[in-house]
Amino acid sequence: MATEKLSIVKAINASLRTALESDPKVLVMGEDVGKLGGVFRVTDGLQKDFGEDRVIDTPLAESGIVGTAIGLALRGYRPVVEIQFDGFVFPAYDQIVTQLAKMHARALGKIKLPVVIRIPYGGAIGAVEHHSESPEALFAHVAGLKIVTPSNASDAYWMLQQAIECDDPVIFFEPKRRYHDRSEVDREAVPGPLHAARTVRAGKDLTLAAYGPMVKTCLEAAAAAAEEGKSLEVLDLRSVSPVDFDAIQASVERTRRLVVVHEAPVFFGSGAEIAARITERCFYHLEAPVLRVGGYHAPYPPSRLEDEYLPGLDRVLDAVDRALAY
Amino acid sequence: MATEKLSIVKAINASLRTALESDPKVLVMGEDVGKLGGVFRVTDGLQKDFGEDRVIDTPLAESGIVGTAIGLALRGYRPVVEIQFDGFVFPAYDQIVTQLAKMHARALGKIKLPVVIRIPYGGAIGAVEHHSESPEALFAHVAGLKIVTPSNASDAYWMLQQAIECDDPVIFFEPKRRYHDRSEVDREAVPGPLHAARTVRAGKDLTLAAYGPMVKTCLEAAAAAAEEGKSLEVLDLRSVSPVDFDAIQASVERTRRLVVVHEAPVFFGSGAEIAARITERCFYHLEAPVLRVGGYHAPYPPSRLEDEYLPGLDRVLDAVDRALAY
Amino acid sequence: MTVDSTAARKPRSGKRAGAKKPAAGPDKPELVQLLTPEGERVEHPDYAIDVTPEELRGLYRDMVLTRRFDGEATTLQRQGELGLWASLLGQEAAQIGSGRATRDDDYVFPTYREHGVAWCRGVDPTNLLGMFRGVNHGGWDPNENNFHLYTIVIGSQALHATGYAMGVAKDGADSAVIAYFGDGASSQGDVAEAFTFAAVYNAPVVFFCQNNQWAISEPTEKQTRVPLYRRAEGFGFPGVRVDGNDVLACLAVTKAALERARTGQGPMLVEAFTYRMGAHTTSDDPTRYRRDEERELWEAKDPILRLRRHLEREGHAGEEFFAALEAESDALAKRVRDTVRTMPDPADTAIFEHIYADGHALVDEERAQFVAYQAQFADEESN
Amino acid sequence: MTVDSTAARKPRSGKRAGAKKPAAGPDKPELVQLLTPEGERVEHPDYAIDVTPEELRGLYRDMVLTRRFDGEATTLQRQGELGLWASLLGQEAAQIGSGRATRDDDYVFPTYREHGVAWCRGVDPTNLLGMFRGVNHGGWDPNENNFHLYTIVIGSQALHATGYAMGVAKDGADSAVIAYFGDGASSQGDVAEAFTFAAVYNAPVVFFCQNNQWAISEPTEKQTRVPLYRRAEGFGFPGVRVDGNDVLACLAVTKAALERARTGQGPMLVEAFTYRMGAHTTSDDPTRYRRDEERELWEAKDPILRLRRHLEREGHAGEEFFAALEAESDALAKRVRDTVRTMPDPADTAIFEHIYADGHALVDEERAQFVAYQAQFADEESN
Ligand SMILES: Cc1ncc(C[n+]2csc(CCOP(=O)(O)OP(=O)(O)O)c2C)c(N)n1
Ligand SMILES: Cc1ncc(C[n+]2csc(CCOP(=O)(O)OP(=O)(O)O)c2C)c(N)n1
Ligand SMILES: [Mg+2]
Ligand SMILES: [Mg+2]
Repeated sequence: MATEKLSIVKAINASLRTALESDPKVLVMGEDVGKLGGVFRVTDGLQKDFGEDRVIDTPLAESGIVGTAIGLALRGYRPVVEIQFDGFVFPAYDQIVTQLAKMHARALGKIKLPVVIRIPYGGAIGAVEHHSESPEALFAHVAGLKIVTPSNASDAYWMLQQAIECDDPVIFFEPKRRYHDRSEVDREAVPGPLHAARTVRAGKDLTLAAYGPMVKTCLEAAAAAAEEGKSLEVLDLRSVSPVDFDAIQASVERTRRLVVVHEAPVFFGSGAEIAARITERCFYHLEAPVLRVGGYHAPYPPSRLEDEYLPGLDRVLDAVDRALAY
Repeated sequence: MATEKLSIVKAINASLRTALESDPKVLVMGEDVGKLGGVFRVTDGLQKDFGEDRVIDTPLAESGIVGTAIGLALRGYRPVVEIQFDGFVFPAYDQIVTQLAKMHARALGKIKLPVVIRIPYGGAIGAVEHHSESPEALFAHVAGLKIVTPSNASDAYWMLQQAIECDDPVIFFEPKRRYHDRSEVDREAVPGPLHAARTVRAGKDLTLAAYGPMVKTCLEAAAAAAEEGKSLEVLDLRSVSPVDFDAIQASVERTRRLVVVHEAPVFFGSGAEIAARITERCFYHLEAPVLRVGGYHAPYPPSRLEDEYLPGLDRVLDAVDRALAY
Repeated sequence: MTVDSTAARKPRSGKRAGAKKPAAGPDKPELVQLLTPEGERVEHPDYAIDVTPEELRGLYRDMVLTRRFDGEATTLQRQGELGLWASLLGQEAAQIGSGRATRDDDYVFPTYREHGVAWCRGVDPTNLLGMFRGVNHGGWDPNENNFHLYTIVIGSQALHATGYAMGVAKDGADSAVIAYFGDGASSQGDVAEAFTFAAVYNAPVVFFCQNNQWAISEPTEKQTRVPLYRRAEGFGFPGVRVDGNDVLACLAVTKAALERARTGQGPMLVEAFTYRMGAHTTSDDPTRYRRDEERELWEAKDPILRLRRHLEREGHAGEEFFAALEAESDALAKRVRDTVRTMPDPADTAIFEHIYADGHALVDEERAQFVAYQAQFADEESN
Repeated sequence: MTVDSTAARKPRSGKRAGAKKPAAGPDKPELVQLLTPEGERVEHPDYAIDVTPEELRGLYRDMVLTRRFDGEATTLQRQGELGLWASLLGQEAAQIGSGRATRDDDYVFPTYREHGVAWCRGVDPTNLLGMFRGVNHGGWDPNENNFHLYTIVIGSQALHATGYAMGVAKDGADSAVIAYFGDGASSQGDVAEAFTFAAVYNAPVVFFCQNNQWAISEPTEKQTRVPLYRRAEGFGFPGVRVDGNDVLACLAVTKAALERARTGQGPMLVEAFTYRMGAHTTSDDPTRYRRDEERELWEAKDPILRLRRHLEREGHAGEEFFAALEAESDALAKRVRDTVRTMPDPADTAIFEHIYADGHALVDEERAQFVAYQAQFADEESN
């Protein structure tokens, strides 16, 4: 029986296990990924089964983790690196944007950098500072990186398989607030393309485009809107670099309205790029400007304020109403 | 006589000198800023006149430079930090986005971080890798930072004065390809607001919005377009965080068309934010989608290709034509 | 040091070789100790210290109250009043000893676990709880007690401390600065850069590393293969290892290090060899990665017990003292409980406060939108 | 090490104290030397080496050809054929000695100045010029000669080398890895993190630091107050200082270090004490920050001259050899000139090549737009 109901955590764990089993060059490395199984237990049991040589507890130094992962990739390994929390990726930022992203081009294609960087991201878990951020835009601007983020267990399993198989560096953002959401995973399915968006709810009045943790929020918003007689289409973008603009365009050409939703701050966020490009592609189709719902231009707030800070169902519906009012 | 014709390099040098003279808490620090006067001679002569205690050659470690500048700011100093080239700011990225940007908020306003980070940025100087990048979007997404960039010597002088006086961290991007462009600087003028855009050429058919090195390019494009009978308005945005959206909106409400130009890659660049927000603000005014001209989603290329990579007059005019064709 | 060409071939596997502890012998670190686990006072040639019975009782009181506060916070987390707590259990001596070594005009840069140091600096312990409750990211004015905000990103504060110390030197002041960090943090590039800057500028900063043997689930062997205090020498300043469960030794060594800094002799690294008796934080489950036996070994070296034995042995404190302290602890615990439970949530517009000192147009715009948006619901609710 | 409480008070100002060089004495570093500046062969107890006259001539030839190539590149830059050149003048012995110590299956991670090492690895020198001419960012296949691309961002490659070495160890191979960096780079956090990873995983990597006394305009005192080779010890592996202008010593020490790595004894730091005789790069003007006298002192220690003296003194090479080498140099210089001058510019669509190994929709879209846009002009031009 290939289909199983799994949480995202368990799906990622299973995906790592599959990768470690099927390719001896795959390594898992990061802080506390060994005996502890990671602070979210994503790597639970892997070191026990694959040994300390393949599931590696690293020194506490993110630049070192990514920098040595690059070296390991140059030696023919396929490291899957864990950054413990979103806010701790920045010490590795230089290695990621200056080395990892650019080395393949620097070598005119003669070397490949199949490194996956897993980052649990986003808020709503009641955490202290630095544990709830959504930094995807800070990587999407940089050529040479691919950025994906699953919204459910099946995608978590398959997209990670594909990311590990990919010969390019992939940043794999995991929606930590959804880690324990369970859904069916068919481990014998043939997955679609890694960077394709997916219509997770069809509709005709307006398109909601989201990814990662916000897909569920948008589905809830669409359900609530349906009760008011509004038919919203929900796209799970799945990939932030590249963005599947064709899919968004196709949807917007039908619905004529688009709201983009993400947790990250709106200013210079993914929504800006999507709004700009879709407006260019669908100028005569759009009945309303592309609206964006996301975080404010503020540090992620203390957790007692995160409900106000994060885009929730109401703020999504507010934007939907504003878009429909045009 | 208060007015003098200065290059941007000399204007920044004069501005630093003024700041060092008028406030004993101002420090200049960075790699090679002392005897050498910086690789662009921006700090020429300052160490000689103000001593090694105020114009500080630092160890070769950008995170250390920004991190100790933060500590100095906490002690009451106002450090003006030089990052030698755009591509070398990333080792300091963590200290900038995680500490410098957020510490004032973290302390609920009880401490201030008046740190200026000067970064020569942009291409067209025939340099090797990492010496020609435009990373402003990677900072603009982060709350707590202010980002400005002058396009001429007078702004270079005055905006740096204002940045140093500002109690917030300011990233001061210097258009290195324009370093030796000379223009009048009135050192007794009363400068306008630091974050206000400026209309540098009035026009009525379309607005070109640019900043830093691209202002000159846009002015040249506007002059060329004028010969073809097209009247282009050119805005020097001057500030990337905040962006003076009011000024852009006011212009676009008149011209009804907007092209945003920057050297940085288009994807997730400043143009995306400006296009998204101006489209929202001016939805019924716009006759054409906001078009963007900028770098490609590619590492900055080897210098023999930079003319093809960088937005030049022709690419700006191509976008103008496309916008006017709507 | 030269290559020892007679050394035997060692196994190549990184795993085996890297995991091995360096052999004892000439490398075996000397541990500065002034009080044995049994509470016996011993002397150290380099770190003489004279402490009055009253001071000893003060140190004891500090440790007891800190432990009680810490335990109360753990309880409050379990009760859902705090989102998280990072306990200092076991590290009281390292923190109180070093904290009491500082002068008012010194400046302290802590991690997220320095509750005992905060206590010494005069920060009201309830102020520490805001960030763990989620009402703020740092609830005190750093300049009020020269105690910087807790820094969560590992290692960053070492550079802030160094920069601050550079400023102290520029001012010609004779204060010193102390930067706290853990054994795990020693691997971060920022800490190494702090060492370099401190050395090059001869900054009056003491690096105080609490080696509590663990960085979450990783033992110190995952960070270094030689004792951490030795890291300093290659940067050009001295390092010393002190018994981190010996409050007197921590006091004496930190005092000497601060005095050294104060008198222009530059930075110093103090490694306090101690143990994290509890979980990394309340989110952590140490049974997954370490054995009880280890904890038991360290229990025998308990910092509070050891000073109590000394006080009793020397007749410096009797029943009355301990009973009064117990009552004081209870009162502190009650105050902490009461304060936390009634700690108000911030206004939702606090999201937009203090992002910039001098304002930012976008923040103003978003605040206005937010207020208008929230007002809709208020309207609806009042309808 | 403990605090020396008898030490005299030193001035507080960071400036004065920091600028002072550490006193000689017990700290004075030992310098491994096998060939004096006068060309006399001396022995070192730890680094015995047997080199045949032929090998000696080979080393001499390597250094001469490297210097000639380097000089030619500087000239080509002056003539506008290159945008920039980073000369290795003065560092030939450090590079040839260490480069010749490597085995084919070893892997090298250079900075931007390792032209001599590239030479030893068999990289065609003209391939090095592409990035300085601006036709590419790295013009060779790193795996062809196990010689990685030049890394410009200071210090990054130390981590790549360490990771690569971790992989070598995992493979159970007995190769070693060598990472080059400069005195300035020693301050970067990445280099310290590389030391930590290398030590913890016992990775077979040699850190080869060419201390050429300057990081652009900053003397080594701005990076450290003790000799750099000592940095290693606090990370748990040995460091050694070698006369970087003595090709034999560099060869012997690097060989020993690589052998050590190969046999599972872990990393080692080699500090090659040398001098950057020229400008930092062709963009630099060293007269602004250093005195001619210093250069003159080092001229007397010239690495090539010293080996020539030795060859002559021992009768290992005569007029004929030197004349043939001169001719070979001329031929190399000519080939370099010719190759550079005819080096084709890349196609403009190269902007879009090799950004991703597995493609990226946006790159495809932008390439198509670019091609269509460029075609307009072609159309116009052909009209
Ligand atoms: C840059 C960074 N990476 C990861 C983390 C997550 N994290 C929090 S505490 C910790 C371990 C710290 O160990 P140590 O420095 O020994 O301090 P201790 O917690 O033992 O006091 C880690 C990995 C972090 N806070 N910052
Ligand atoms: C991260 C970074 N910061 C700054 C620079 C600019 N830069 C190039 S070379 C150099 C000095 C390097 O000195 P050193 O490490 O001693 O090597 P050397 O050039 O002397 O061989 C500097 C500051 C850089 N390339 N990378
Ligand atoms: Mg610890
Ligand atoms: Mg150097």
